[in-house]
Amino acid sequence: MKQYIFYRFLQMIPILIGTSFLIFVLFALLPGDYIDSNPKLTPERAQELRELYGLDKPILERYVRWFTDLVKGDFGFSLKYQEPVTSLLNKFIWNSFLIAAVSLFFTWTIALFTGVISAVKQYSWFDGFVTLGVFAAMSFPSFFIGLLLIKFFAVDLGILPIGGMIDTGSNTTKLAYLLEVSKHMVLPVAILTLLSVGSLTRYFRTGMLEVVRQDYIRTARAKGLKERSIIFKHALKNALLPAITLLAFELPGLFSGAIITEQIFNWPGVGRIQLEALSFRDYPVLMSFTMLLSFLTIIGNFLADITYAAVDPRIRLK
Amino acid sequence: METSLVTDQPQKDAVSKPISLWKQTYMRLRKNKLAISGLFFLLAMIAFSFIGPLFSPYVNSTVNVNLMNHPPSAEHWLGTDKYGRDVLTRLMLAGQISLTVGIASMVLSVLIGSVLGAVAGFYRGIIDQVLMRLADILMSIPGLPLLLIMGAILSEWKTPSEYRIYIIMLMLSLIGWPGLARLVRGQVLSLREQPFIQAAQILGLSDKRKIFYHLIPNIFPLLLVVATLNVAGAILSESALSYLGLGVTPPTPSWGNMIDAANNLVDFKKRPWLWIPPGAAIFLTVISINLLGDGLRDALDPKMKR
Amino acid sequence: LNSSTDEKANKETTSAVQTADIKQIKDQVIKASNTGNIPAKALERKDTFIAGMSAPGGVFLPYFYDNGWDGNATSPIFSPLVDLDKNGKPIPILAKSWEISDDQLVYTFHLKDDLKFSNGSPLTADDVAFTLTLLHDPAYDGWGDLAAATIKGGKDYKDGKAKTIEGIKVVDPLTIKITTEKVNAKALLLLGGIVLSKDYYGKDYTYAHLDYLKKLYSKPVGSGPYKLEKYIPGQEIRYVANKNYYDGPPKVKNFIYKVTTPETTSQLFEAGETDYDRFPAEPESVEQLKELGFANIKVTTANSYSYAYINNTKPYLKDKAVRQALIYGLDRQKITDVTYKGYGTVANVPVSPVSWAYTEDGINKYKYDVKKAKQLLDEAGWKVGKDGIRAKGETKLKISYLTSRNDDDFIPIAKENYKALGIQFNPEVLDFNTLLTKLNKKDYDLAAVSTPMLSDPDDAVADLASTHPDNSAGYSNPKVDKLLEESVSTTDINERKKIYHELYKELSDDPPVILLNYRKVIHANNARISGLNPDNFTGISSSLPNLSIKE
Amino acid sequence: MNETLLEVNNLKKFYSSKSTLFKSVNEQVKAVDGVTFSIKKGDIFGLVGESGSGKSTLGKTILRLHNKTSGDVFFKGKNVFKLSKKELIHYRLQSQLVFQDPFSSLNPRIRIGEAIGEAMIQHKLASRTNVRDQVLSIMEKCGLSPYHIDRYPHEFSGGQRQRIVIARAMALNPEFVVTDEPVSALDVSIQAQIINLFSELQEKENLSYLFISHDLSVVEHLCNKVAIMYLGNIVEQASRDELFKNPLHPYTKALLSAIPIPDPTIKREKIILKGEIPSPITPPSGCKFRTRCPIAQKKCADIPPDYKDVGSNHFVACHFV
Amino acid sequence: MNTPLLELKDLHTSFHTEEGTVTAVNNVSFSINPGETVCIVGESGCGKSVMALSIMQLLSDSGEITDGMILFNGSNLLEKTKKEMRKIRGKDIGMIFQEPMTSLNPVFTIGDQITETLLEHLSISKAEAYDKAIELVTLLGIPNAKKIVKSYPHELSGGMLQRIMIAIALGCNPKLLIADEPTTALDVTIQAQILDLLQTIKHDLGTSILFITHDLGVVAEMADTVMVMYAGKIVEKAQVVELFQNPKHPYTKGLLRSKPVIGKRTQRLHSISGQVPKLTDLTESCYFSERCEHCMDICKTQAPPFISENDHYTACWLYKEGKDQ
Ligand SMILES: Nc1ncnc2c1ncn2[C@@H]1O[C@H](COP(=O)(O)OP(=O)(O)OP(=O)(O)O)[C@@H](O)[C@H]1O
Ligand SMILES: Nc1ncnc2c1ncn2[C@@H]1O[C@H](COP(=O)(O)OP(=O)(O)OP(=O)(O)O)[C@@H](O)[C@H]1O
Ligand SMILES: [Mg+2]
Ligand SMILES: [Mg+2]
Repeated sequence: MKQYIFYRFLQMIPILIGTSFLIFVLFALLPGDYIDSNPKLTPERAQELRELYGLDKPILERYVRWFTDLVKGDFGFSLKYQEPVTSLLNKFIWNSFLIAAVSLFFTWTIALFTGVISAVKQYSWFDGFVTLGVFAAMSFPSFFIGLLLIKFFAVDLGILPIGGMIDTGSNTTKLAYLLEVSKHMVLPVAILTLLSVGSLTRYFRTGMLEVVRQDYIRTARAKGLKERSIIFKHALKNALLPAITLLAFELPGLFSGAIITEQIFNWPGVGRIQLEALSFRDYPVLMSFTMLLSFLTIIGNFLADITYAAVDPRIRLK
Repeated sequence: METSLVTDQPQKDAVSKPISLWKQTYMRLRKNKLAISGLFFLLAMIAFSFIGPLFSPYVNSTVNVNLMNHPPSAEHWLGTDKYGRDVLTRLMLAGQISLTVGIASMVLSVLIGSVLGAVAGFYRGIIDQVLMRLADILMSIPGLPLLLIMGAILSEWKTPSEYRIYIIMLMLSLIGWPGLARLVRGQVLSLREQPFIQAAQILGLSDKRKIFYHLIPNIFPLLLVVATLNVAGAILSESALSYLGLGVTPPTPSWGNMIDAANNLVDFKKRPWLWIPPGAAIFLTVISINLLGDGLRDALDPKMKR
Repeated sequence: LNSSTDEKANKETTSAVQTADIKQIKDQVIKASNTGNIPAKALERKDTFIAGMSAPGGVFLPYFYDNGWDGNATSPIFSPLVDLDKNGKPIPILAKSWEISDDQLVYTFHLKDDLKFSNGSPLTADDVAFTLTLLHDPAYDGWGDLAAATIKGGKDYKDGKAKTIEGIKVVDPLTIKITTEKVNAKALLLLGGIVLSKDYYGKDYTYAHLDYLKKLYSKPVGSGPYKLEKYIPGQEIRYVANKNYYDGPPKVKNFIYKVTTPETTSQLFEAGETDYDRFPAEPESVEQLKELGFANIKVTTANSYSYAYINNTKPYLKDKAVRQALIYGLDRQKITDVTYKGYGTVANVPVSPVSWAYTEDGINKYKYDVKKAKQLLDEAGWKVGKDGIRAKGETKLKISYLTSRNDDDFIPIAKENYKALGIQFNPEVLDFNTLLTKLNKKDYDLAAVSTPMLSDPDDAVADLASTHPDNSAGYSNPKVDKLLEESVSTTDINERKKIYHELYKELSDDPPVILLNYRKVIHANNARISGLNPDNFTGISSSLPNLSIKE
Repeated sequence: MNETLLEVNNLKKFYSSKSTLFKSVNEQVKAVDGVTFSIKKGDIFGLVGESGSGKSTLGKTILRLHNKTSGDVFFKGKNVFKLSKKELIHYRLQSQLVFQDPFSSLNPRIRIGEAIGEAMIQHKLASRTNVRDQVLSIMEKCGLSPYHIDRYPHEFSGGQRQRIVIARAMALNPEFVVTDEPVSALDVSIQAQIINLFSELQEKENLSYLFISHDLSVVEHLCNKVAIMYLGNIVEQASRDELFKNPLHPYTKALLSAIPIPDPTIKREKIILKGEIPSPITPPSGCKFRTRCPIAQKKCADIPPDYKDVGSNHFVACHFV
Repeated sequence: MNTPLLELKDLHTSFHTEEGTVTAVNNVSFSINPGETVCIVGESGCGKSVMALSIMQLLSDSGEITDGMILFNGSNLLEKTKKEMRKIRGKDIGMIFQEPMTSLNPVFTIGDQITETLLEHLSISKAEAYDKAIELVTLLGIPNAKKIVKSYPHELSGGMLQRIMIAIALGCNPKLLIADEPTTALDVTIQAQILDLLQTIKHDLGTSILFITHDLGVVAEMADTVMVMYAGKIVEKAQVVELFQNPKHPYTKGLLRSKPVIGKRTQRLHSISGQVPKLTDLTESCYFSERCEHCMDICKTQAPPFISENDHYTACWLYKEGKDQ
């Protein structure tokens, strides 16, 4: 096992380098560059700036430069935001992480319970209700559901803030600050949860449906175990195995920022940065951010593989 | 005296012709009311989209400022949009694109994902390594820039914009397999340790058969879930794609871009006829595919009570 | 659906020219009808004014920021020597007055007495000189391009051939004299821009090294009415009154720019979270604002216009007649009505009606006229083929249209209009940067654009000069070239007016672009705020020093 | 008639036990620990032994379902572990396995008619059109009713499943079958039917078996050679008559004495084995049986007994014979 | 001894399949006294396991008890609530399943699966439960119990799993043990050991055992009473010695003749010709009639009653007065 992990770990390095090159080329292939995004520039000025930013060099040279800087720990400097990429991302990424992590928690908890109950009570009214809900949520784009929630909770009822992360001009600290932020988090988290809980519920439901018909569930019943422990212990653990893989996939999602949700709720997350960096071709930001996500993806997959092997005893042997 | 007792050779005829899997599935499906209503709705949706326009007087109607945003009326059953076009007619026309895109992309991505995942999990070793590392790379390539590049390339190649959505959906399926493939692979990894796969091995069955007849049917429930989720996803993401010029180009309607057109609060509050119909259409489609899928799963599940 | 509606629908849609029953909305101010409705949340704020804006980038240094919203964010902190009034005429701010020599090459600015930066240090002519020098540094990578002002010796300095800029002379602490090499109508504003503190921003300056400034982006020091208190990325920018403001500190002690998104601006305003914001120009949002009762609403025409580039280098578009036909055959009124529902008018002149240069005298208005369009095309040799598409020899008349918005109202209308003409219209939605790249490469037929806010009429038309390096339309007309040259070669507005009039006539006859429309903008502010008078050139920043909050 | 069909040479199969993320134990389950025997064409080779002694593992390893740890297996003179892909398929056709656990070796989603017939189609032993008839006739031979053909595995009783698995293996007309406890789940009547089928096939088609079973009376009835396995080793091997008449190894003796006799009036004295049952991970030194052996002595702990021929092809591994 | 521990009255269990209703248990009545061992033998597929599952009420979705009563300690199990039933399962009635490989949860260790029952029904600590589990495993003759409790099901051989199943069932010292072919996968020495163990338990604790097996040798050793089932019905029931010495039903006779016995080898084993009737379309008759050497006309039209003669019950027209009808 250790050997496997080590081997798998080593593999990640060339994969990461390969990916970084691929992504670099990809961005280089994008039509237009940062300079193009400003139509006001005169061509001379544009040429001057291109030289200044090194955008006129061949891709390979630029990549090598970027890569050596990266190895030295220099993630570059945002053209658009005029500040080091690390400090830029640092400002926004944790806000995204906050709502993503909280909603991840809710998503999994809710999906787990509804999925399991739906499966156990297949075709009951609860199952039907959940199914309808899941697909209704899936049939409307997120901005729509967002607007709905804002209108209802923030405007009509006035119990939740309309957007943002803090009250305008607020100077709260510590606990009060925490409370304030949590209040602002409610709606975006609800949206994010709503968006992803559906599919996960379906996954759990199917997994459970398979498992509850197995012989060992009958054995568990024969032991006189409580239904709860039969379902949530014996069945769930088997049904969860495939989901472990899904959980590891969520890793990059924690940091990638939810573009639309953040936009609607004016949440100061990294989603907007990402979109702007892309439309202005702010390569340093794009590269660093994408590489961060790639890294997390690859790590996530790696974790998925090893947790899967660790959790499913059947796979370990050979 | 009747000797209807059954012994040695009971109804040899009844047994001699096999009930094909499909026929059996169909027979079981038929008994499942929910699945049948799903099928019915889906067919109705298809008929609505493909045959419906023949009955609409508004198929060729043009932008009409005097009819802007009219609420539902006797002439326009679902009202008109901001160009004064009949929403009902557009809903039908939109269905043609959305249904095709949704279903085609679902079929394609499920096919690719499950086959590659099953192959990786089944063979393990080097094939698995290569496929999974490829998956790693594909998964870490950011979607948005890739789409922009594709858009630029398609525009460079002067591909007619009507076809772009199909090309894009094809490309997306071609690169979008890693998620499903990993899921499938995980399942296959534990399935392949089951004695019945060893049995297939002993019988000298070909790998193709082992994968397609023994492994994949056992992950069918998972595939069905993914498939239904995919349809909804594809229908909605089509409209997201049109922001990048990769979806259908306006004025061609799709359900997704019809909802998106109502992206402000005023439409939201005051003109529900703009967004409820496409949303409901997507909902109905997805739910009916899901009902059908559930029914199919139950029909294919030998242990299901009938 | 019965057949009678069928007929009706057909009748409606086939009648060629539709006079829509959409009322043209005039510029207007609607006063709050019921100040008793002001939300408690707003009333609680006794000394704070909150305005909405889109997301700033956090670079609070004029000339260096890249995000346009940073411009709004810095304008309360920094003041220029000269600014534009609501009619687009230059007025002095930090400058007491200025003189322009008779040859219109030498500018002399006189500063107000006792000017101070917010940190207390005095603002003198040295600071002005420093600012202008800084912008000539070779390492400078911002948008502030002073090239048009052609300060004498500027280029030498940039190339490292001179230690100082010859044309900049500090006469005394309150007077600076700047010599330019070419007459340019826009030079006054370029030279009389925002003044940066030499003490603060020039402390570590060495030639060709500007990186040190990056540390100061987030800590601005200026001479505007407010100074920065705190910036919360993605959320809000907080300001407090600048005690050292030349006109005395503003009455409202705190000012906040709150980041809002189009989805929620109206809710925020309604809930009293913001005191001022801008709203989409359409009847519903005005209705809604009126219903609130506590909103002072101002409807004005924007200082910009939208249009579609025509690629004049394409062989089939070189022909003036084809271009004219494209305009005649396009129901621009319909597009405008659909988009703005009365809050927009068809544009016939490449300048906003709010500009001093605007006139429609003697301009061909290209009223929607299918017959005329067809006739022009016929005459130009484009004959309708069997498939209904016009062709000239082998080439068919197929026109691509690039836009970056998939809800562009141009598309559905142009598609049917052009189809009626026998032109195949192929819309393509692209990401904005890609669109610009294609524009630059002249790889398009038509492309949607809208101008930014225009401070000078020249901003809109300069790139039509055949010599202009950025001539995306590929337009070339010697007469236009000459007029453009003349229009900026004088600083006399009356003189320039005449030239522009001439120019607009020529551009109307030989259209380089399809002008689409002018639009209105809607500003609304909470009635508890008085003194707010947003204008087309500076937005709310010129009102900031004069605001007060009603009890 | 006497050509050697299968030759197993000092075969070893160890399962390397798990080492988890945090602890790396390198334990090996010595499931098959050096086994040598050969089967001649037409032989029914009985393999009896303690449960967990490695019988199934041995069977599966011979059929190349597992990789060996060491040793060799020759089938018709060819080394089974060195077969090319094509030869392997050929080997699969000639040698079959009847699984010990019928249920888990049947794909829950495949109807049994298909399960039995698919390999026939695959190997062109039947065409799609006549496969069903062939399947029906095999099913009938194995005591399955024709109407079972379109049912799913879970709809059968344990014994019925066992018959399905047997039918599936027999469908390919193999020359050699490893049957892993094929009749233990069957009622005696069906059991008799299957055993008769086995011996019929052996007689008519010269089919050879490796017959793994716990039921010594069945072994005695059917097999012509018997080997007794204990903890990964064969401890005794002889022809049937020799072994049942003259068991030499103490374990064999214990086994024979423990056979339940289907007569409630007879109460026999059984040799009840005492002592700790050893684990295949840490087998006892010397003779592996010594911990439970009634006649064990000090010598047994030190020296592993030779596997020696005591005449008339009777092999035994015990110091005291 | 008067009140039976378990009493089945006219039990009917059916499966609903596409082909029709399979009546797997057809009008079965019998009782088990405390401390009694009842062995059931019969054709495979005749409904033994289904009957056992019916008692536990653990039938799969498509199975249903359509009629009858299951009295346990005098109260009808079919009327119990789920919760009451749960308390009986595992504690009062233990069950050993036929398929050990699939009956154990692949993702829990053996130890977890054994202790679970103990923790559920007995008030003991986890550590105690583990000790008890190790004790049980050792009792069943599995070496290295400490290691075994930490391993996963797929790591053990079939025989070992079978013993683990037994350990689970015996954990709470149930009043009734239902053993569905518990020793089938075991070698005779272990089998002997386990049978011995069951006997001990029976004597010491008075446990009743419902023992399903095919091995007539085991029956002979274990049973007090033997029942023979055929096609869902009990066709013969008697004390063990009586049954072996004096089998009445032709099917029982056939079974006894089919068994190979050491030292009495024949060329061919006797086997009953023909096959079990299809359970979906049974008509009123003796279900064995088609295979019976003594088949008479009445056998094909009327089901024989289950009559007793000195506590030896048989359902066969041969032993009915009106056989000449
Ligand atoms: N996949 C595996 N991983 C680890 N150990 C295993 C595995 N399969 C079997 N074993 C171990 O190998 C040994 C031999 O197992 P095997 O199944 O061959 O026994 P057997 O003789 O067939 O027993 P039985 O008669 O009970 O079926 C046992 O100790 C068992 O625990
Ligand atoms: N889920 C099911 N659906 C349909 N029929 C079933 C189902 N389970 C069992 N049966 C049928 O019920 C009958 C009785 O099965 P059962 O498992 O009780 O047999 P058994 O007597 O235990 O046989 P064995 O000794 O072979 O285990 C069989 O004919 C079987 O085909
Ligand atoms: Mg075995
Ligand atoms: Mg059974």
